[in-house]
Amino acid sequence: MSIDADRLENIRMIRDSAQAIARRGDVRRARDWRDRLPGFDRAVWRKMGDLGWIGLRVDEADGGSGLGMLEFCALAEELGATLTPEPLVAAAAAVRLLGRNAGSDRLSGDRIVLLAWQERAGSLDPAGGASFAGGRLSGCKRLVPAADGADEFLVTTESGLVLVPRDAAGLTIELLPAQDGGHLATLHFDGVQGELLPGDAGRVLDEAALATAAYLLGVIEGALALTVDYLKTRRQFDVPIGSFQTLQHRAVDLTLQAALTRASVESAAACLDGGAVGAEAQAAVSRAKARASDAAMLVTRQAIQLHGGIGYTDECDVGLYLRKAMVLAPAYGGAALHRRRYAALQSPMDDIVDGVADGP
Amino acid sequence: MSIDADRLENIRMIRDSAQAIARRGDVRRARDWRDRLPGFDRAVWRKMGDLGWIGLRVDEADGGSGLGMLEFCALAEELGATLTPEPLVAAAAAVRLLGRNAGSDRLSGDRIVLLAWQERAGSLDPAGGASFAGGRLSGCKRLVPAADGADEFLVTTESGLVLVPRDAAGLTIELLPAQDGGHLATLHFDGVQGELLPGDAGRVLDEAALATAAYLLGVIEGALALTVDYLKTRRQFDVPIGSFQTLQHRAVDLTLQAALTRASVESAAACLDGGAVGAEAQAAVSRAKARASDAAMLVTRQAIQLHGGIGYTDECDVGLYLRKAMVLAPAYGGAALHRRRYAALQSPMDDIVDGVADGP
Amino acid sequence: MTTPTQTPDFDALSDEAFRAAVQTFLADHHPRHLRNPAKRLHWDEARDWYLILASHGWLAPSWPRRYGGMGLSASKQLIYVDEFERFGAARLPDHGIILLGPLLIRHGSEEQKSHFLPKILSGEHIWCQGYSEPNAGSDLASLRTEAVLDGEEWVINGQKTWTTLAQDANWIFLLVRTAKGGRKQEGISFLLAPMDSPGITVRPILNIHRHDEFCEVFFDNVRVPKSNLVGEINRGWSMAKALLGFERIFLGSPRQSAHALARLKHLARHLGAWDDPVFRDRYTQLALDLADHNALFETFADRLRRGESLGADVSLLKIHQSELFQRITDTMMEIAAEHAGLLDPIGGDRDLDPAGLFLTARAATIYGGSSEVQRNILAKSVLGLPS
Amino acid sequence: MTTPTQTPDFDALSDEAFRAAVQTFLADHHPRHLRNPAKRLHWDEARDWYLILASHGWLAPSWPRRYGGMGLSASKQLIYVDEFERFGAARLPDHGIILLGPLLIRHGSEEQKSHFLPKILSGEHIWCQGYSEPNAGSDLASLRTEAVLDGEEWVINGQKTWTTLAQDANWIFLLVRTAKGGRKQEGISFLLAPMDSPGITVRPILNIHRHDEFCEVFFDNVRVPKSNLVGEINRGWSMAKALLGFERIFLGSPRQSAHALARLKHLARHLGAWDDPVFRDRYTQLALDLADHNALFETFADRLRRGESLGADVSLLKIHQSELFQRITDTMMEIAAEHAGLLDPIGGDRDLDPAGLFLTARAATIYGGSSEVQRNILAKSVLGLPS
Repeated sequence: MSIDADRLENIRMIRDSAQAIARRGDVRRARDWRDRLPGFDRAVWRKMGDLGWIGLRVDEADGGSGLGMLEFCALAEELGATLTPEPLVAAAAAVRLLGRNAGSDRLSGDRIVLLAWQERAGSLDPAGGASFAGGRLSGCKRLVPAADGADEFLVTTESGLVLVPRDAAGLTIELLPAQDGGHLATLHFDGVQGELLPGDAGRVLDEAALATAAYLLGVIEGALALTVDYLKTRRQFDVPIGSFQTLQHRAVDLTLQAALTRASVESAAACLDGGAVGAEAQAAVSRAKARASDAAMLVTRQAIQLHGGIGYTDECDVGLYLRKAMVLAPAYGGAALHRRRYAALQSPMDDIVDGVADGP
Repeated sequence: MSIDADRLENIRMIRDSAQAIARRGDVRRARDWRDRLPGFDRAVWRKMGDLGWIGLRVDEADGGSGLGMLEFCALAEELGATLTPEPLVAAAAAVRLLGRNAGSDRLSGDRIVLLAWQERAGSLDPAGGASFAGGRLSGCKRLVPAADGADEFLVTTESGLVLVPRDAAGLTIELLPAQDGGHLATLHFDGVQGELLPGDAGRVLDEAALATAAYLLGVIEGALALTVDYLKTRRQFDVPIGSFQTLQHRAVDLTLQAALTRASVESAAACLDGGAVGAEAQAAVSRAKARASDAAMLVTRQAIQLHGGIGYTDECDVGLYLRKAMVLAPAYGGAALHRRRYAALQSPMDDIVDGVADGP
Repeated sequence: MTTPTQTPDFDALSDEAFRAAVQTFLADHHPRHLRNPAKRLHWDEARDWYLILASHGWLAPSWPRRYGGMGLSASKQLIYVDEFERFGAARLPDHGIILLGPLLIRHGSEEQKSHFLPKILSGEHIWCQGYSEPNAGSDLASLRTEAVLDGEEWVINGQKTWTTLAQDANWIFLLVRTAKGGRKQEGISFLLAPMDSPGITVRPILNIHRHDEFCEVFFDNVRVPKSNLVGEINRGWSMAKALLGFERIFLGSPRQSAHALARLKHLARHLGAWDDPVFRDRYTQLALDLADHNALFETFADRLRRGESLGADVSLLKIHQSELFQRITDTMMEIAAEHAGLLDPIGGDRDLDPAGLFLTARAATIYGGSSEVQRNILAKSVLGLPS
Repeated sequence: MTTPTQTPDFDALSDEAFRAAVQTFLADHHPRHLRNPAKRLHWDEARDWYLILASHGWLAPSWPRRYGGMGLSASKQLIYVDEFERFGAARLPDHGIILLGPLLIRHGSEEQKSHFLPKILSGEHIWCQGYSEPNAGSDLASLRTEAVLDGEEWVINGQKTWTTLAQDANWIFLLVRTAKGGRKQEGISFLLAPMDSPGITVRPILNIHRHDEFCEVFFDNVRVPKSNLVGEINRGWSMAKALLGFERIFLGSPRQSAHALARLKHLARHLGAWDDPVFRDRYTQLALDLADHNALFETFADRLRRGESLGADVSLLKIHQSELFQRITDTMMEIAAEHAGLLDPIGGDRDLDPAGLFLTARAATIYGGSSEVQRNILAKSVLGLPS
C-alpha cells in the first residue's frame, strides 16, 4: 500500500489545516462544550465547510473535494486528537449519500444535515426502525449524535433515504446525555413529510465506521501523548515516575497498540481507496474498527491508571479522552460486533493462512 | 472451611513424610527417570505403600488409611513440588474403586494396579471405549500413565469395572512418549478375560481430577520457588535481575495465581470432605482443576521467560516443570473442559451473585 | 444529639446467631432509598442512617464496649462487614469510626479519649483524614505540610488532597512534618484540628463522575492547641501505618466484585447476550475468578479468626479484587454496545448502569494503595526480591 | 567445491517478476524433504541446499554483485525473504552470509574481503557467531572474553555461549575485550578464528527440545594472527551493532505467526473445535492480530522501500510477532487436550504438533533481544522516558 509522494504531501496539508481549529492535544473546546447545547460550535462548523471537510468525500462534480478515505481518515484522526465535538462523520456520511443533491449550503456548513440510520444499539442494519409510505415517515431512529444542532436529518428506510427538516411536524427529538458531554438522540417520526431520495447507506456506513476508527486513533494518540508527558514530569519517590520499569513497559504496550491501530486504519483506507468492494472492503473496515475500539478503551483506561489519583478527577483532561472512547468505541459497531462480522466474511488473511498450510 | 488443629497437624505430618522421598524442589529423580521404562522407581513405590499413601483414600476397614481429600491433596501437592514420577493418582483411584477388594498387596505397593478409564482425549466419560460381554473385554482405553510399570489395570466399562492382569492374553500395550519423559499408553483389548467388579468411577474421577490439581499446585510452587531464587541470584547490568520492577511484578502475579490455586484446591477438598455430592462437588472440582491447569501453564511458561536463555535449555530444571504441566494440565480434563462443566452445573456462586441482584 | 445506648454483649451470640441479628437489624433499620448508592453519600444524606446506628450502639463494631463500641471479635467483625456489604448498606462518613477511634483508643491520652470518642458516636464530630498531599501520592511519607510549635500552639501550613468529604467534616486528623532531616518516615506527627479553624480552606475536587467526593484542604497558619497532638511527637507515621492492620482485608472483600458480577448477569440477560456462548465463556471465567477469590479471602479471614495477624501478603486480595472488579465492568462495556456511551442507566434502571460502574471501577486500582505500589511491596516484603 | 556463477541483474526485473522468479526457483530447486523443518538443520543436512543456492548465485541476497551477492534492493530483499519464509525454506547455517559478509564488506580490509567472502559463498567456510557470554546475556556489552596482543598474535581466553551450531562451523567471528576501564561498550574488538585452533573446545547445549542447536565455546590461550582483527581495535561494539539495521525487520516478519495460525486452524479442524463459537472468537482475534501485524510490518517495509533507515521503533514488530506467535501456540495447547502432553505429533502428522510448536515459541520472546529488553529500549529511545 505504498502511497505516492504527492498524495502524502496532500495528506500532510490536511493534517496541518486541522491544527487551525485546535492544536493536537488541546481539548479546551471539547471541555467548554460539555453539557451545553448544541454541543458544538456552529462557527467552527462553517470553517470546516470552508476547508472543504464536510464534502471531503463528495465528488468534485457534485461540489465536494473528491478526496479518498486516506485523506478522510487523516482528518478524522486529527479531529480525534483534539476531541473535536463537531459531528463531522455523521454529516459527511449524509452529504456523501446525497451526492449531487448535497447542495452548496450543506457543503459550506450553512445547513447541517446528519445521517440517522440506526434502529437500535448493537446493530449495523440501516434498514430498520423507520418506514416511508405515502410520502410519510414513521418510526424511530436512535443514537444520532449532536442532533440538537442539526437542521435536517437524512433517514435510512427500506424504501430509500428520506430527507426531513428538523422542524418538520411529527418529528420529536429526545436527547440522551452522553459520557462525552454531548447527546445521542432518539428521533421519533410520526407521519412526518419527507423527500424520498435514492441511495444505499451500506458502503457509506462502512466509511463512517472507518472514519470513526481514525477518530479513535486520534483519541488514542492524544491520550498517550498526555500520559507519556505526565510520566516524564510527575515525580514520586524522588524520581520521575516514567523511570519505573513497569510504567515504561506499559507505555510501550500502549504505543504498540497505537501503531497497530494506525497500520490497521491506514491499510483499510488504502484498501477502500484501491477500489475494494463487498466482503473485502467490509473485512478491512471491521478489522480497523475492532482494533481501534479495543485499543481506544485499553489506552484510555490505562491512561487513567498511569495518571493515578489525578486521572480520576474531572479536571484532568485524560478523563475526557476516556469518555470520548466510551461513546465512539461502540459507534458504528463495537469490537465484538466487528469481530463477528469479520469472522463471517471471507477473511483476506485466510489466503495467507491457508497458503502456508500447504506443507510438504 | 476452618479446619481443626488436630487435622492441620496430621496434614503437616503427611507433608513432612513426603520430604522423605524427595525434598521440595529436588527434581533429580524426575530427571533420572525420563525416557527410562517404566518411568518410575518400584522401590519408591513400595515405600509409598509403607507410608499408607496408595490406600490413603481407602477405608480403614478395607485396609486403607481412611483419610480425606484435604490429606490427599496435601500429599499430591508435595509430590508435585518434586515432580515425583510414580503414578500415585491413577493407582489410588483404582484401589479406592476396588475398596474391600483392594487387597494388601496392592495397598502395600507389591502389586501395581492402575485405573484405565479414558476412551479419548478431551473427554471425562468413563463409560466408553471398552465393553465387557461373556467374560471378555474388548476395545481400547487411552492415555494411561506409567502403564509399562503396572501389574494390572482396572478398566471402566458400561457393565462395571473389569480387573485385567497386565500379561493377559489379548492385551496389547502401546506406549506413546510424553513430554515429561514418561509415557501415556493405549491399551488394546481383544477379548481379554477379566474379572467384573461393581463400582462407578464418576466420583473417583473427580477425586483424581482434584488430586491432579493439587499435584499441579506443587508444580506451580516448585517452578515459582526456582524462579524467585533465580531472580535473586542472577545478575545482569550489574544488579540482580530480581531488582527489575517488571520482573518483580510478574513474580507477584504468579504468586497470586499460586495463592488462588491453593485456595481453590483446598476449598474444593474441604467441600468434598464436608460431604458434598453431585453438582456441588463437581462444581468445586471443576473450579479447582480449571484454575490449577491454567495457572500451571501460566506459571511454568513465565518461569521459562524469567529464566531467559538458560530456561530454554534442557539442563535447566525449569523446563521439567513446564513439561509436567503440559502433561497434567489436560489430564482428567483441562481448563476449557472444566470451565464448560462448571457453567453447565448450578454454580455455587450463583446464589451469591443472584442474592446481590436483589437490589432496592 | 442522641446518646448511644449501652451495647449488648454480642460475644455471647454464636456466629450464626450474630449473622442473623445483623441481617435482621439491616432489614429493620436501613433506609430503603440508601441501598447500593451510586456514589458516596454526603453527611446530609447519610445522617439519618448514622444516627440510627448510633442510637442502637451499632456504629463502631471494632471499638471495645467500654468506649461505646460493639466489642466484636475478628470473626464477628468479618460477619458484620460481610452482611453490610451483601445488603448494599450505604457507607457512612466513617473516618472517625474506622480510623481515628481505634488510633485514639490505642495512642490517645485519657482526656482525648473521653473528649473525642463520645462525640464520634453521637455524630457531633464528623472527621476527615488529612494524609495525602499533591506531591506525595503513593509516596505518602514525603509529605511536606508542616506544624511548628509556637508557645502552646501548633501552627500548621501546607496542603492536603484526596481528603474524602472534607466539606462535610467539622474535624480533621492529619499527618504533619514536625522535624526535618533523617529518614522521611521520621519527623511526622499526628494532629487534630477543627475544620472551622481560621486559615483552613476547603476546595472540593470533582471526580470522574463529577461528584465532589474529594477535597483539597489548605492550611494557612492554622493554630491548634498543643494538646491536639496524639501520641508522641515525630512518631505519627508508625502509629498511622499500624492502624491499617485488620482493615486491610476489607479492601479485598469479594462483595464488590460479586455485586458487579450480578449486575453483569442482569445486563447480559437484558441485552440478550446471556445465551451467547462467547459471552458465557467469559462470564464463567469471571465467576470462577470470583469463587476462587472468595476462597482466598476466606483463608485470610481464617487467619484472623484464629487470632493471627495478617502480613503484607493480604495485599494479594486487594490487587485481585480490584482488577477482577475492573474486568467485570470491562465486560459490561463490551456487551453494552452504544449504551456504554450514555450518561444515564439503561431505561433509568440503576441496576443497568454499565458506564457508571465502569467509571467507579477505575478508582479501585488507584486508591487504597495503587496496584503498582502494592506489587512493589509484595515483591520486596513477601518474595524478598532485592531493591 | 562449486564456484558461484556470475549473478544475473535482478534489479532489471520488476518486483512482481522477481517475486515470480523466486517462487519458481524455490519450486524447482528446494529439496522437498527440507521444507518447514521441525528444528534448525545441521550442516550435513543443509549442505546440499546451501550448495544449490551457491551454484545459482542465490546465496547472498544483500551482498553487492561484485562480491558475488545478488545485489538486491531493499524492496527485493523483502520479497526474497518473504517468499523463502512463505515457502517454508530451510534455514541455512547463515551467519557468514547474513552477519559476517556485510560486516567484512563494510569494515574489512581488501585482503580479508578477497580471502573470506568467496569461501563463504563456496561453502568452504561455515561461520558461527561468538557474541554472548554466560554472565552477559541481555547485557552483551559486559562481555569478558579477552584478547591480548602477544607479538604478531592475539591470545584469546574466555567463554562464549548460545553459539548457534558451533559444532558445525569451521570459523568463528567473535567480540572480545581488548581494553578495560571506561564505558563497557568501549574496548571491544572483532576477531576471526578458525574453529580448529588449539585451545578451542565446543560443548553442545541441549535446548528444551533436546536438540543441540546451541553450544558453549571455550577459549584457552587460543592464538590467531594479528591480521584476524576486523576494523579498528576497540571499535568492535559499534560495528557489530550497526550491522543489525536492515535485518531487524525480519525478526518481526508475520510469516512465523501466519504459519502457526494455519497450523492452529488445521488442528482445530482435526479436533472438531473449529465450529465451537468460543474457539472461533479467539481464532478470529488472533487472525485480526495477524492481519494488523501484517499491516504494521508493511509500514516498516515501506520505509525501507523508500530508502529510509529504520529506527529503534522497529522493535515493536519483534515484540508483537513473538508474543502473537506464543498466543497462537498457547491456544493450540488449550484445544489439544491430552495431545498437548505427548512428545510426538498427533498421528505422526507434522502439521499437528501443538506441543512442539508451543515449545519452539518459548524462544521467540527470549532470543534476538528479550521482550523485556526490547521494551526497555523502546521506552527510552522512542518514548524518551527517563532512566
